[in-house]
Formats: sequence, C-alpha cells, structure tokens
Amino acid sequence: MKIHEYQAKDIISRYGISSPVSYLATTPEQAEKGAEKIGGKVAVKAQVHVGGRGKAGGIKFANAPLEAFTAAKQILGMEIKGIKVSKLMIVEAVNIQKEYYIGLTVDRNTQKIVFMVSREGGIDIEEVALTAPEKIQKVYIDPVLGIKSFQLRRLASALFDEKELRKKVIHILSNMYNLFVSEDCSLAEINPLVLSSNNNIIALDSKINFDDNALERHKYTAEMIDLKEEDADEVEAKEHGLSFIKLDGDIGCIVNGAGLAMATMDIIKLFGGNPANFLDVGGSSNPGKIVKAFELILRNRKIKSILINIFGGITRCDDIAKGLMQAYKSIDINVPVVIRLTGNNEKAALNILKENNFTVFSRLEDAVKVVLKKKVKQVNVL
Amino acid sequence: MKIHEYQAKDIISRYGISSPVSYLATTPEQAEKGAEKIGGKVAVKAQVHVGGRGKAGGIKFANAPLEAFTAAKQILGMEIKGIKVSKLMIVEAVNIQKEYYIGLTVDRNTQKIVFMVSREGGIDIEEVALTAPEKIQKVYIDPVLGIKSFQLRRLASALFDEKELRKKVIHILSNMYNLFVSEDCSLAEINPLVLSSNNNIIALDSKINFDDNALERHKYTAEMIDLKEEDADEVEAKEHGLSFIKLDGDIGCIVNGAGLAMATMDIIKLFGGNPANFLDVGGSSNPGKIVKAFELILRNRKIKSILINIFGGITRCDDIAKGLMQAYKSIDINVPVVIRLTGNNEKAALNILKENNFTVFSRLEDAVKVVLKKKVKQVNVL
Amino acid sequence: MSILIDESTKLTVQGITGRDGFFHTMAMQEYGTNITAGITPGKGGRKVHGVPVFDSVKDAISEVEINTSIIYVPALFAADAIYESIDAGVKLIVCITEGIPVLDMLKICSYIKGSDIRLLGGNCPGLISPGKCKVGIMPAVIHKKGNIGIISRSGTLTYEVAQSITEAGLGQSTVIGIGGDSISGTGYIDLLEMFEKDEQTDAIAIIGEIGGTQEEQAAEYIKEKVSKPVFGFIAGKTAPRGKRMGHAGAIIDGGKGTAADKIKVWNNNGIKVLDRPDIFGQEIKKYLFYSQNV
Amino acid sequence: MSILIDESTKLTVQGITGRDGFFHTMAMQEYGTNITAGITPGKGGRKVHGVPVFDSVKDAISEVEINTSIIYVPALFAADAIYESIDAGVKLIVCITEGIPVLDMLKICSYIKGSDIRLLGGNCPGLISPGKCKVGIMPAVIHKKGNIGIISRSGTLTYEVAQSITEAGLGQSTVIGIGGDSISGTGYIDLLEMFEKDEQTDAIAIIGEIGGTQEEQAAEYIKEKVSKPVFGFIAGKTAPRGKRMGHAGAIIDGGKGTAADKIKVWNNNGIKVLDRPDIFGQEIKKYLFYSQNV
Repeated sequence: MKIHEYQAKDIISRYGISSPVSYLATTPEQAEKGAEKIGGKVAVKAQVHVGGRGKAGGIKFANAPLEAFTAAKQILGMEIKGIKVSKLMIVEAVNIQKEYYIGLTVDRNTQKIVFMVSREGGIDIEEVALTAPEKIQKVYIDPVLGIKSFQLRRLASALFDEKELRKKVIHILSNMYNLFVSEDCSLAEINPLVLSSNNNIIALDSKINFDDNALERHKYTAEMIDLKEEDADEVEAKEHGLSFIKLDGDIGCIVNGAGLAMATMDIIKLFGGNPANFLDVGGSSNPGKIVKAFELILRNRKIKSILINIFGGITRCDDIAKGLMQAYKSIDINVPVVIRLTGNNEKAALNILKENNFTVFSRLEDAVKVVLKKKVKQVNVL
Repeated sequence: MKIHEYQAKDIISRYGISSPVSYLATTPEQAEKGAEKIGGKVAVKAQVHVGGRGKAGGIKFANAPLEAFTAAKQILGMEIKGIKVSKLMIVEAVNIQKEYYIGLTVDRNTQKIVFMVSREGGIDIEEVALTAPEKIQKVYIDPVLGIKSFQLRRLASALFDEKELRKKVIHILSNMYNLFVSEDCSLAEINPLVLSSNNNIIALDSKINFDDNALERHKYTAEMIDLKEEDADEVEAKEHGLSFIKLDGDIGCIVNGAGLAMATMDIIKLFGGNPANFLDVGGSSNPGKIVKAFELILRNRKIKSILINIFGGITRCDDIAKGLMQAYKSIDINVPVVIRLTGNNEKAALNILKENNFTVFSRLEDAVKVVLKKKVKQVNVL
Repeated sequence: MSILIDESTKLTVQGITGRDGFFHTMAMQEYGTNITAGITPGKGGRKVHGVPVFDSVKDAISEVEINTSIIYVPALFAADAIYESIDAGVKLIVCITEGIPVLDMLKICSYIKGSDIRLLGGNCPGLISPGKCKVGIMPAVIHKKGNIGIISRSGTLTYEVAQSITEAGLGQSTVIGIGGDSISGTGYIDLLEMFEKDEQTDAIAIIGEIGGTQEEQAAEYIKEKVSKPVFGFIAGKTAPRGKRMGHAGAIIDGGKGTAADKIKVWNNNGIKVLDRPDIFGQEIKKYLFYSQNV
Repeated sequence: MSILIDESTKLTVQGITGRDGFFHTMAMQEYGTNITAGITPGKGGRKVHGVPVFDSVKDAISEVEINTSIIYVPALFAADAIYESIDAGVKLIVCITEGIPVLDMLKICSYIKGSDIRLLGGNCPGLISPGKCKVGIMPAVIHKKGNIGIISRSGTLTYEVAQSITEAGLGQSTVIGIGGDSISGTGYIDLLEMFEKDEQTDAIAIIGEIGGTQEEQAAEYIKEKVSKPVFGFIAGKTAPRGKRMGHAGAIIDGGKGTAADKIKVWNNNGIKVLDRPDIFGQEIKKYLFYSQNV
C-alpha cells in the first residue's frame, strides 16, 4: 500500500526525523495561504503516487505567496501518468548543500531487511543503482536482532566524512529503521535527504509503502489509503478478496491461484489467444466472489469470451459452481463462458452444473481450445 | 540491585499495571495524613529490602488515620534482619478474593527468561516452589523473539479459569514481560497479585531487582538505589570496583579473580585457618584498589594476618606492587602481610617489592603455610 | 521412501475448528493421514471428526504423539502458531495460511535457520506422498504413488502438473508446494537435495514463476548436485512488468526475474523446460522410456 | 592437534586501542599469535604494534584474513562487537570483556545457537594452545606444550592449575576459560567433546565453582561420553550461602549448586576431584605414571 508524500512526512515526523515546514492545499487559495505562513521561497508539489512528477511538471517553485497561487492553479487538475492531481504540498524551500539517499526494503534473497544509502541522492538514484551500484552502500539487518550500532556506523560513514554529521545521521538512520519495522513497511525511503547550508540534515521528500498483509494491525496507517489513486476496478477487486489486473486481450479469465492464473494466461497466448485479465479468486471459497469476478470482467467491452479454470484445493468446486449459478441469475452474461472445473468437491459441483445443462471440461487443454474457437457457441446458459 | 516496594510500585504503574492507592511516609504524622487521604482501612508497610517483614511485624493494618499513626510509630525505627526501618508505605486495603503469584527471572540453564505463575500466591510461594512445584507454571521465553501470544495464553490459563479474567491478566503478564526486558531486570515479581472482591486484578506487592551490569543504560532506575540498605563496607567496595564480602575468620584475603579468591579461602580452611573475607580486586588493575582493599580489611578488628594472592593476567603484578607500596605509605598496616605474586609483569613487580625488602612467594602453598603459622613474623614492613 | 512425510507422520491441525481446518481434517483423514490432535485455544476437550482438540500444542504433545503440524489459523495469528509448534518440539510445520505479514516471516525464517526445524509455506498447499500421507489441501484423487517428485511455488498449478503425471500412467513420490510468498520457510534447494537422495524418486518436476531469484539459484544447484532428470515450467510469460500478480509475490524486480530470464537460465543448466504445465506427464514418460531403451 | 586455536589462527583484536587491548596485543604477538588486524571505530588507518587498525571488522576482512576475534571493548558495547564479528563471518569469538548485561548475552546465545559460530565468554580469560597460539590474557610463561586439556569457569584459578601442571613436568594441549558469568557463549560440554576427540589430549582438567548446574550437566556427559581421565576442582566450599561472590555469578540457587553438591556429583561420575587447585600437576602425573605401568 502506498501513501502520499504529506502522509509520509507526518509519519517520519512522528519518528523524530525533521523535514521542512509544509502545508497541504487542495485549492490555489490554500496554497497561497500556506506560502504566506511559511514566508520566503516555497516548493509547490503535486501529491500523486506515481514517480517522475518533477519531470512531468508536478513540482514548481514560488518566491512569493501569489506565485504559489499561480503554481497551484497550474498543477491542480493536471494529469500525471493518468492520475489527476487533487492535492498539493506547499513546502518551505531549503538551501541545499548536497543530496543523499537512504532507503529500507525487504530483500527476499537474504531474507533480511536491507538498508541502502548513497551520497548520490536525488532524482537519479535509480540510474545510480543501475550504472554505479558501488555508490550505494547496503547493510542487511536481521529483524530478529534489529539494527546494530556497527551497522549504523557503517551506513553513516558511507554517507558522511565529518564526525558531527555522522552522529546526526545515525540518529535519523536509527529512527528510519524503527519506523520501517514498527509500521510494517515494505519500503521506506528519504530521497533526497539533504544537508542544508547551515549543516542540518533534513528529509526533503520521503516515500513509504506498507505491507498490505499487516495493515490490520495498523489502523492509523490503514486510514491513509487514497483509493482514488488506484485503478478503481482493481481496488474493488481487492475489497472482495480478488486479485485482478486488466490486460489488453479479449478472453476473460477466472482462475483460482496466482500461479495457475498466470499459467492459464500463458497457455491462452501459446494457443494463439489474448488474455483480457489476470484474475485470481484467491484461496478460500465464497460464492459471492464469482459474481464479483464476472462483474469486473464484463465491464470490459472488448471481452469476447470467458474461461473459468478452477482446480479445487482449498477453493472448493461446489462453491464455485454455486457462485456461477448466482452470477447467471444476477448478471446479464452475454458472452460465451467455458468452464474447466476439477479437484476438491468436483462431484458436488458437477451435480449443480449438470442440473442446469452446463458443459464442464475437466482437462485444461480442451477448455482452452474451445474458448479460442473463432466463434464459440454460447455453451452455457440458464 | 534491589529497590523498595514503593519504587517498584512506581515502575509497574508506568507499565500500566494497577496497584492500590498508596503514600510514602517517613513519620507517623505523614502516615496519618496518608491514611486520611485514602480513607477506610489501610496497611502500614515497612520499606526494607529483606524478606519476611510481615512475620517480623513490619506490616500492620489500621482502620482509621489515628491507628495508622500508631502503627507507623511502632514500625519506624524497628530493625528487620538488621536493617532499620526509615520509610513506610501507607496502602489502601483491598478486599481480597484470592492471591496469585507472577514472576520473571533469567534461567541460566536454558539461557532464557523464565516466567513463573501460580494460583498459590502470597507469603508461602517459596514453600510452594519446594513442596508442590507442579503448582507453579513455568514458561521459557527467548528474548530474541519476545513473549508470544501462545505463551501468554498458557500462563493466563494456569492462573484463571474464567475467560474474562484470563483476558485481563494477559494484559498484566504482557506488561510485566515488557517491564522486565525494557528495564534490564534480574527479577520482577508481583506477589501477591490479587483478585479483588469486585473482580479486578491488582498488584498488591511487587519486587524488582536490576541487572547491575545494565544500570548505566537506565539512569532513572540507577537513582533509586538505597545504599543505606546494603552493608556499608560492601557498598564502599563496590564503588571502588572491588567485590568484598565479610566472613567470620581472622585471615584477611586480597585476591584477583572470584574463582581464585574462593579457592584461596578454601585452601586456608583446608590448611586449618579461617578466612575473614572474600575480596576480589577485579579484572583491570589500578593501584588505588589495593589501598582500598587494605582499608576495608583492616576495619575488622579480628584480623590477625593478611594473605595477598595475585596471579597476574589482565591484572598486572606491577600495578599490584605499586598499590601495595601506596597502601604501606598511606595506612598503618599493623598485621603481618604475606604476599604471593606471580603472572603477567611479575618481574617488574618483584623489582619494586624487593627494593623494599619485601618477601614474595611464587607458590600459593608456601604463602598459605606462612600465613597460618601461629605467630607470623611481621614479614613485610617499609 | 518419499520425503518429509509418510506412514510415520503424526499430524496436529492448528486451527482445527475453523472452516478450512475442519474441512481438510476430514479430507486428510480420509486419505489415511494419522491426525493425532487438533488445536484451538479455548476449545480444548472437544472432538473434530474424532480427533481430540487441545488448547495448545504443548497440551496435545503431553497426551499424544505429534511430529508434524499443519496450520490453518488466520494470517495475523499464524506466526504465533508456528512459534508454538517450534516451542513444543514439532520438527515439520506446514503453514497453509496466506497473507502473513512479511516481517513476521522474516523473523521466523531467521529464528529457525540452522536448526532441524523445517517450515513449508506460508501460503502453500502443503505436501502429499501418494498412497502414504497427505498434509495439505490438494485434491487427493489426482495423485498416484510413483517415482516423480514435484516442487512448486504455486498451489493449483501444482495440481495441474500432478494430474498430468498421473494421467500419463506415472505417479509421484512426494509433491510439495513451497508457497508463493516472497519470503517462505523452505526453498527449492533443500528439497532438491532430499529428492536427489530419495530412492523412490527417479525424476523431478520443478515449477517456478516470475519474481525473485529462487529459480536461478535452484538452477545452479541442479547443475552441480542433481543427477536425476529435472523437468520445469515457469509461469508468467504473459504477465505485465511491474505489476503484482496476486498474492504470489510475483513482482518483477527491476527488470530481473522475468519468465524469459528464468527459462533461459533453466535451459542453460540442464533443466528440460516445458511450455505448458499439463504436458509434464507425457514428456517425462517419453524421456524415461527413451533413456531406459538406449 | 590442540583445539580451537593453533598456528592457523588469524586474529583480530576488537578494541585494540584501549588500555587492555593495546597491552595484550603486544603480549599475544610476543607469544607468536598471528594478529592480522585491530578494530576501533573511527581510528582506522593507524597501526598498533605494527598491526593495521580498521574502523570495522568488515573493512578489515576485506583486506586481511581473519578467522578469530578477541574482544576488549567496554561492557555496554561488547554485544555489538560480537554481532559485528558474526556479521563479518568470524567463526571463533573470544570475549574478554566483563560486566556484559545478562539480556545482551541471552540474545547473543539464542542467536548463535545451532550455528557454526563459537563464542567464548564474556568475562573469560581466553584460551591458549601452548607453543602455538595464545588468544587471551593469561600469563604465557606458566604454560608448556603438552597433553592435558584444561576447561575452567574461572580466570586466575585456571592459571594456578596450568602452572601446577607445568611445574610437574607435564604440559597443556589447550587451556580454555569459558567465563564466570551466569550466561556464557560456550559451556563445558562442547569443549569436553573436542578434547575427547583431540589426539594431543591425554587427560582433562575441569575447574568448576558454586552456582548453576553446569558442573552437574558436565558430569553426566563425562560419564557417558568421555573416555579420557578427567580431574576436577570446585571452588567455593567456604562461600557463604545466598551471597554473590564477585562477578563470577556464583550464586547458590535456592540451596542447590553448593560446592559439596557438585563435588559429590563429580565423584559419582568418575571425575577425580582434588581439594586444591595447585596439585593438579602432581596428581595427574601420578595417575598417568600408574596407569601406564599397569
């Protein structure tokens, strides 16, 4: 889960890391007022989850409140990578000596938390990671032990040469680590972390993503989610326990299990078709999920046919069959649906489906071949 | 390090565990005032570190403020196991349904923290531990992981049968564990933990000891030490980095290393003598320690002779020799001193000592035999 | 032989009174798995499908024999359930629960590293040694005792492979789902080592997917240490970059970990990579027939 | 042979610029120990007795070979120093520092349990394989290469025993102080196992003290697994009950762990218990002479 810059700023403040004074604005008037309160030069920054907003014109500087008003007017309503800007942050401009990068994430290979820092902070950090990885110092932390002083020292000396600055940044690094683990983050970074002209170390911009699986134990952060920022259908899917990602093709897919869902898409492609989506109905069965899955897929006007591929394990075939019946009753399913169904509680499922004269395949290949026919017969109707 | 009951109460309150209302008193007047504020029945409790104060008359109950005054007058100044009572705690009396025990300490065998609970709380818990150990439920906690829910459940169900009470006590148990690790305790217990007549769970008396080695990182608790409670000489020794324990014999011992110090006492006994003290000058050498060691030992009028047994390792023999010279110069050493000195920097030490015509033994046996002679010659004098 | 589980497995079901725990207790029992205890805190004393329920694993272990545990408790309590089994001395722990927070898993993995405790999952389908024992949620009927070992990061995709092997007239020694999460208790390599040693296993099927570098590491191991033939499939050729495909943790990390990359590495290290999961049976059969007749 | 250290030891000194680190670096070097690096954060680049100093163990290990570490840093920083060595891949860590908080030690012990990392101490004198290598603070001159292994919870008391063995004309294979604190990285048993296997060791001297039950556990192990003759001494017969005798953690736990108890258990398990530490040499010599001439 992602949050906005201003929300991330809130959180890092709670963890004792200083950042420039700022105000949130949703109108040019508010932006002006914010700039007034700050006094002096400010930055007007679009609050969107996507990267590259600076290059897209989503960050402007203003020397006076009126300039902030104008800048806000330009940015509000702008679309950045398809996301409309509705919130701005008005931030005190800082006199920057140098920009640094610090960031934490989980490293799946070592199964540890990795803390990365670099003296080459700023917008090009990703470029640095690719072209000069030696300029990024990585320290791997076992969360069972927490971060140790020797690790903080290593990171600090990778960032600064001066003893005083190392001491200051150790404080920030330690707080960032605490933030990462206490808030169950999947990513927490400050970029740039800047050394101001008066030798303070300040978080100019920070980004925090959370582990979706842990949101339940962080009510406070869970409330920060801005659903407008996500694809509406994908959000709706998530709310119903489905994983759904739209693709370009015309064959809708309803599958149980992410691996099988990907493999199903792969086979459709291998046989010459084009999958219209990835859709995993997830582990536990619940007939209502199938109804929602049909709804989501049928919103896409390109859909020519739907392939249901269920291999029952923890998902039970009879629940799927019940869901299918519900869907047919409550939605107008106007495209052919090809059903492949096998596994746990298969018999019970087949009883339900055959009662309604549905055709059911037990082998995937057969089902895929049918769904790929130029003209699929409307095989299943109530 | 031990602290008083009222100090322990402070700490457990900080960790969210409730205990009865109480006031500290050092005069009968204060006790009366405290009882007035509480209203109703109170307990007047002596604040001393030693156990068994109840049986020694250090706890009295009072139905009215004036009774509290009288009780305080009786207890203040009383000696309990050699410790004079100078502080009292005036505590609201609680209507008790039943008494329980909960306690945490470090288990050296499993190298884990052990959490012990029992339904048989109260003054006889030690008796229970000996005669009916099955009535004490023990859970071993790996501090790297912290206490886990399944462990809290196990402890809670060992204490209570009712779901509601289990829920309440889990909260207390979890807080106690946090207290134990956050404050670097060596012991933390509530005894009795009581179920009041209105079904609240309250800490009636608690006891907290701290790990001396960790005091430096707990300034707040370090300030709680009541030095009056400890043997004055032993406290003075500790302040100078010495470990000193008085015994009944007449041969003073100055040794480096706890193991060798014990072995030296054992050999003196084996050869028919009686050691007057255990004294370990500790690891790192510092000539001043020797001066202090002589001072402490010579306060004991029974002393007939002193055996110095140094096997230099991290303690260097020349530092000991220098300390010896300092001691002879600054103190009136009026008993024979037998010196056994060997190990690191032995040569430099012997040079110093021989310059002053001191006799030095390199074998322990020889030195012990000399010190045990009925009439030891005053072997070493400046 | 088979690996990890067989007739000597004595299983406890943690979360036995929940919907999934309840259902699969019955299914596993029907398959012949010896379930000696179920665990649900506060529900000790009941019976579920004839299995005695206890408040804790420790309570259970003091009354019945247990050497394996399967976990169906909700995600935020799964870590605690795993620690409870570890604490009670259980050596094989199979965690079906999906959606366990990553930091919980990191801590568990660190804690059991180097010990003799083996954790499968979370978010895994469990494992089955056909004809002997089933500790998981897979449909039993598609399996048959035989000589092919299967290791997979995916649940249902594994069923597809197992079924194709059975339909080809072959069978499985042990089928293991290691779980689709980015951090899981057991990876490919430990299991490859066990299959290599297992006398019942003649060939190995290994199923991977996009994301991470587990497949790449396995490839190296296979090249160096595995003498038995290995057949593979990688899911996610059509997955868009940078998108998370469901709970599988299938994230394409900075351009690395694509299906094409992984397929290439596998091919280069002697793994016979198939382009569909449902043809493992026929391909392995052909290979074994051919190699036995040369 | 000897155990744990020998000519192949490549040592780093953590806290090399402190008073004790500085002094003992020289003493160990004089004895012939190969010290390849010293560590003091912020003082990298200097030299101490010709040994290059680095800011961190990782920095050091990237430039010189290190397989063993000795720690002289202050008590509240000792745990961090130990973790630093573990993190850098050092497998034998000897912690001289005394006064480490108990919870710090508990965590370290839990963390390295089951791994191939061996920690001696804290609060230990280190170890010496006479004639080969010294990693510790013991006076070198009292040792001589020979066939007696020594394990002890006490520092200076060990010197007494070592000296008596040398004076009797015998010598030591390896002398190890495991540290006097209540929680230490290595106990008797692991070392007994090593001495039992070590070809250079013909007999073992084991020195215990009051408090805990380590001695009792060692006795059981010796009875079952140690074929070489074992001689013992327990310090603290005259220690008063319930009093803590210095930093040794010598607490008599609830009436258990007295010297008399321990001596009895040792005698009952085939350990030859002596009543003085300074007669080990002559007693072992007598025994060996007698047994070789029977």
